[in-house]
Amino acid sequence: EQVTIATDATFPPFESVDADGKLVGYDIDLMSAVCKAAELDCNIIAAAWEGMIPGLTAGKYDALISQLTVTDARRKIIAFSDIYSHPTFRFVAKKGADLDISPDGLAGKIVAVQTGTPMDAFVTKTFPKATIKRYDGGSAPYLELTAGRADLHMSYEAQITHAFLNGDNAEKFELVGPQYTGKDAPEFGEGVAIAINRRNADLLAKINAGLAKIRENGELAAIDAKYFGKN
Amino acid sequence: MLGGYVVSVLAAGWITLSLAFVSLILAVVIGIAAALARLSRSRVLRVTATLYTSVVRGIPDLVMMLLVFYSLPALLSQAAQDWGYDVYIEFSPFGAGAATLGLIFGAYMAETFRGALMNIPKGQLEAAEAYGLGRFRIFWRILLPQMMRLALPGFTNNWLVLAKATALVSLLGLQDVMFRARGAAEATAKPFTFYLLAGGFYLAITAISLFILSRAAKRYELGVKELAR
Amino acid sequence: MQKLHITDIHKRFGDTEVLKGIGVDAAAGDVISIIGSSGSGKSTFLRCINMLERPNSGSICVNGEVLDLVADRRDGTLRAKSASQLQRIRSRLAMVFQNFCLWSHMSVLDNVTEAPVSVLGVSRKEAVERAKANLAKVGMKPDTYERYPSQLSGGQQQRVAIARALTMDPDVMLFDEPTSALDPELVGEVLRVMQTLAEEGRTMIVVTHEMGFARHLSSKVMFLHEGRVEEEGSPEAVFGNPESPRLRQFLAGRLQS
Amino acid sequence: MQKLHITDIHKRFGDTEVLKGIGVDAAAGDVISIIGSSGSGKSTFLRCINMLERPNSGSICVNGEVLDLVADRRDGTLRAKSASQLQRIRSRLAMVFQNFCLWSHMSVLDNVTEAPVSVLGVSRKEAVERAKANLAKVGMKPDTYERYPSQLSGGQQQRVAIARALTMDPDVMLFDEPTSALDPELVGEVLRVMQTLAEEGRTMIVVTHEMGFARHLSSKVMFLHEGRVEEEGSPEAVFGNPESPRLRQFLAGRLQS
Amino acid sequence: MNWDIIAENLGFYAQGAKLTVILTVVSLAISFVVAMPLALGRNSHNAFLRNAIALYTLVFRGTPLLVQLFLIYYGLAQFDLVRESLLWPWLSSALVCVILTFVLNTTAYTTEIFAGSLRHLPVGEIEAARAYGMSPFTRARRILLPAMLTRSLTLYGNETVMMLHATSLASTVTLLEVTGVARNIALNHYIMFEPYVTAAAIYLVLTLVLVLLFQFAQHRWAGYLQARL
Ligand SMILES: Nc1ncnc2c1ncn2[C@@H]1O[C@H](COP(=O)(O)OP(=O)(O)OP(=O)(O)O)[C@@H](O)[C@H]1O
Ligand SMILES: Nc1ncnc2c1ncn2[C@@H]1O[C@H](COP(=O)(O)OP(=O)(O)OP(=O)(O)O)[C@@H](O)[C@H]1O
Ligand SMILES: [Mg+2]
Ligand SMILES: [Mg+2]
Repeated sequence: EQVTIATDATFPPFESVDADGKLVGYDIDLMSAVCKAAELDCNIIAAAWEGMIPGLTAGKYDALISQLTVTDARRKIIAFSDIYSHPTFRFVAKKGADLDISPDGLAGKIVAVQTGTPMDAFVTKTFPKATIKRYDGGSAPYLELTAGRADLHMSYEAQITHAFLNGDNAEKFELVGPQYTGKDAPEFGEGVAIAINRRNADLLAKINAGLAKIRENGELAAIDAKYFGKN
Repeated sequence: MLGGYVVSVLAAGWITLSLAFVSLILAVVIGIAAALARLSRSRVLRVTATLYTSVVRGIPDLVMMLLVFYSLPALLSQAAQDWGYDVYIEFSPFGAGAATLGLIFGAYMAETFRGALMNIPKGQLEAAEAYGLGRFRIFWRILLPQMMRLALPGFTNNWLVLAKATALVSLLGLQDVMFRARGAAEATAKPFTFYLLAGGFYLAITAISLFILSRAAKRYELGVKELAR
Repeated sequence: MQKLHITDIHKRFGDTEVLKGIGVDAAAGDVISIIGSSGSGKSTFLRCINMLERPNSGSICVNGEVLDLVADRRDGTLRAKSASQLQRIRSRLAMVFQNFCLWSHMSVLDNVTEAPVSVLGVSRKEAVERAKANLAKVGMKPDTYERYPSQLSGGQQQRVAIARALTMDPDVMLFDEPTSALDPELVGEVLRVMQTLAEEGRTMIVVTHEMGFARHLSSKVMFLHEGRVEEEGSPEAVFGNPESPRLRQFLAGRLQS
Repeated sequence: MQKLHITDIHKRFGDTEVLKGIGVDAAAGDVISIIGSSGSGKSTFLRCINMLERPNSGSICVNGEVLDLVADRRDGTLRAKSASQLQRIRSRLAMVFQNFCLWSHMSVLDNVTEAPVSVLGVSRKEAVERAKANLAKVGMKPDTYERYPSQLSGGQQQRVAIARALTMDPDVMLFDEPTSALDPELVGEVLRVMQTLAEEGRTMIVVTHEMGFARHLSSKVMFLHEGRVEEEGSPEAVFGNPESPRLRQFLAGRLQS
Repeated sequence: MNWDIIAENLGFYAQGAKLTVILTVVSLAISFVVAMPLALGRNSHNAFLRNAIALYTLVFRGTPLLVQLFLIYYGLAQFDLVRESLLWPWLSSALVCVILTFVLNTTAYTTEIFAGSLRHLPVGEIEAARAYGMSPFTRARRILLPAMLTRSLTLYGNETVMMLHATSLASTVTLLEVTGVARNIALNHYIMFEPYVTAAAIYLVLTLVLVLLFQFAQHRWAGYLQARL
């Protein structure tokens, strides 16, 4: 029986479409490896972010992989596999803006984030004096940054470096502030994992087994190395 | 490399087009039926059709789409389970999308056709009635040709909006032009290129539609006196 | 045999009662002229006969068949119980409208052949033949057959409307001022056509302002005034010896030509 | 003084030439009747006078003012050079259309007061007064003033159209079969109104099928046949002693009333 | 069901509804005024004017509103020239960009609706206006526009409802109107049904208000078009 796995393919380098319309990225490689290891017949499809979690709970998809951070709120409605990576989160801002990353330091500054993400939850709670602007897409905040309508943007560090800090922008913008992880704030969750319908304990077990297997045989490390050059 | 993305965006064109066409046919059929019902003398038909056009136009298409695709199957499955059937109800994105769009735009079409029917000179219909033409015949031979002419501006508008509203179906996982364009925009960090490309695609559809419809208009303007310049 | 038996038609528009109980009886071959001043309800009466206007009360019987009427729940006007009966009866009553009401999207020939083909089931070929014969009867030249109504003069439109009615070959013909837009020469021609029809035994109800027609060709004349039949009778009686003062005034008003 | 001086109007619809060189001269107080069979071009000629139809050639002069015409680049028909001159000239020519052409979105009273207020700049109050007087002249009752044209009988619509033209108080009036939908009594009344207008020195061009009118009230009669003036002259000459065989045939066709 | 979450956020919905109403009313008011002269121009004898307006309506009816908004909001901001211009204080505001886009879009549709009705006015009535010597301006003001507007009521009603729904796109550039509020709740609380149904209810109420307004207008001004089949 085929397992349908949805991903929001607008988040390079984790998941995006290539020129042939094929899904590519860290999560895609990982998911394929897991499926192979667990001997699952997987069909990874691109879906819209808004429809993903409802689609999972409604049973349209069997699993989701999209750099989903594990939080208590999410655990209430969906099940998660074992955590497969611990991303770091950063701010990005104009070079030389000399920002003081503190609740008072960001007072009146405009912070752009993607709606409904851990970063959204984090800045909302931590920097109440900042003006927070929320966007649907992953790239809209960068456009705001270059247009000068926003002072800061927070996202996955890997995504910022991959999707934004290249070419021209690398000269004008830089990563600022500390590297946040789940240990610094509960909003960032415990790490990222694959989401699975809560009723499907069977699939959860299989995916966890697959994850364990690729962790053991070094495939996971190889994927990490391929995308982020670290072990 | 960009070329590949361009191809993949445009390749999704036929999904957009076929979805738009299927929805359009549904919408026209529903629209004509509802327009006739709204103008009929039967109170029940009139009230039902009025309710339909007001309520369906009242709910945003995005919301309608989400409800039909995500919530409705869940509710139906729940109901089925309550009744003791263990079935799982599932709509295909294409089917659900086309049905929803057809239903929504049927309501807009209904208003368009109603306006057109109201603008047909009353005597045209009376002459047909007086000669004992049957209802179907009256509709087919007298009302429809004249309605087509009068409804064309509104019909064109509705069709253009409908063609673009198909993009909503990407929420259900259908990969249409806008969905692919968005994916390509994010993957390449060249949003303007791909949004312009998508815009160009729809513009081409529009230009072709307008060309065809203006041809059709000529056909239905036959016999209409032209105002001297 | 009684071809048409209409009794006691009442019709209100809003608060104003336009018809206050009018009826008419016509046997085969009868030509009944309805005269009366503008706004007296002539067109409305004619339109009630084939239910284009819903009367508030009254009865309609065509060719011995009584049209089943029921009161509408909302406004109390009468409507046909059965759509198919109404259609059948209407197909036996051909009407020429005061403002012609040609179908503007159809050519002259299509206007004339439409109803015979689709209502009576006459073959297209035969309908065209009949249509051409009738168009010729009313003096329409073949080069106008493919024109649209908007490309015709007023009198030509009226003649096409008459041809359209003739081609239905109906039992009863309802004419609403069929010669208003015609020149005297054509009036004469059309009236001759109508005379032939009467001689063939066809029943006609004619609303007209042509006193010549009413006097010489009709078997009975009705004078309507403010929604009532003020006077009726043979043409000789009505024109020769009008009783009501209104009718006398009406007849006195016209110019001698 | 020459009120109207139209010469040599030619008009083609597609390939068919409908007017083949027609002109008319009218002095103040002239009443010119145009008669002719259906389709002979009477309406088209009238519509060319105020440029509703663009002639292919010809000249138009109203009240001594020559309308500047230029040939259109696309189809060669003549059009007015200056829109404002055309408007000025048109505001002096009031027209009653064969099919009335009332503005369907306006009440009877608005139909009549519209042009005086917006074209002549008459005050609303005065326009209403004039309108009511003219509506009364043509026998319209006050209870119809707030109705829409679609709620009027044919004759009532025609009378409103006449009142609309009268209220413009124009130099020249163009009537296209102004009494076609009226009963004999009203015809008499309307013709009396027109007679008064003529006596006041107003110029009228009247397309008519009422030979009575043409004979007794007009100062000149033109008989049109197939786009040409076949015969013209005083009513006595035209009716008493018709020269052309076509005219004789035309006059012989009508019934005596 | 999680209706308590909705209850907690009712204040946001109220603010969202206010913004939705403002966006709709402002866009419609401006476009109504602009579309009338454009509709006359669309049927003008001047070929240049006619084609220029046709091109404008083609482009703005032919491309998705989302793309138009994207290009105007993000696209313009990418040019230094724009950012340094005097207009930047205006163009940097999301509200101004959104209203500008909406006006450009709905004016295109409205122009076509009005122009269509204008083409279908009974020729005789326009001829009568000419014959009485009305200037083009008077003719437009007294005959063409009233007849055009009353005859377009059903079609224009459609367009206003579509505009109301289209305001939901404002949330893509951070303006939190009703749909934006619903989406925020949906994404933050992982529920779909409740927030969107609440949004739908608000839109339904707003739409019904529009529908009633148009029914009133129909009754009041378009009574002369007798609707009856
Ligand atoms: N738009 C048109 N296209 C083609 N032919 C036309 C058009 N309008 C009028 N005609 C033709 O021109 C001729 C003259 O028409 P016109 O309306 O002037 O006649 P008329 O003398 O007023 O007749 P009537 O007494 O019947 O009103 C007719 O044969 C008519 O068919
Ligand atoms: N829809 C309507 N609403 C209100 N009144 C109407 C309506 N239709 C007709 N009437 C009125 O009913 C009366 C009778 O109209 P009808 O058309 O029967 O007159 P008619 O005798 O045919 O007159 P004409 O000789 O002028 O054609 C008129 O006073 C008219 O104004
Ligand atoms: Mg009548
Ligand atoms: Mg004529």
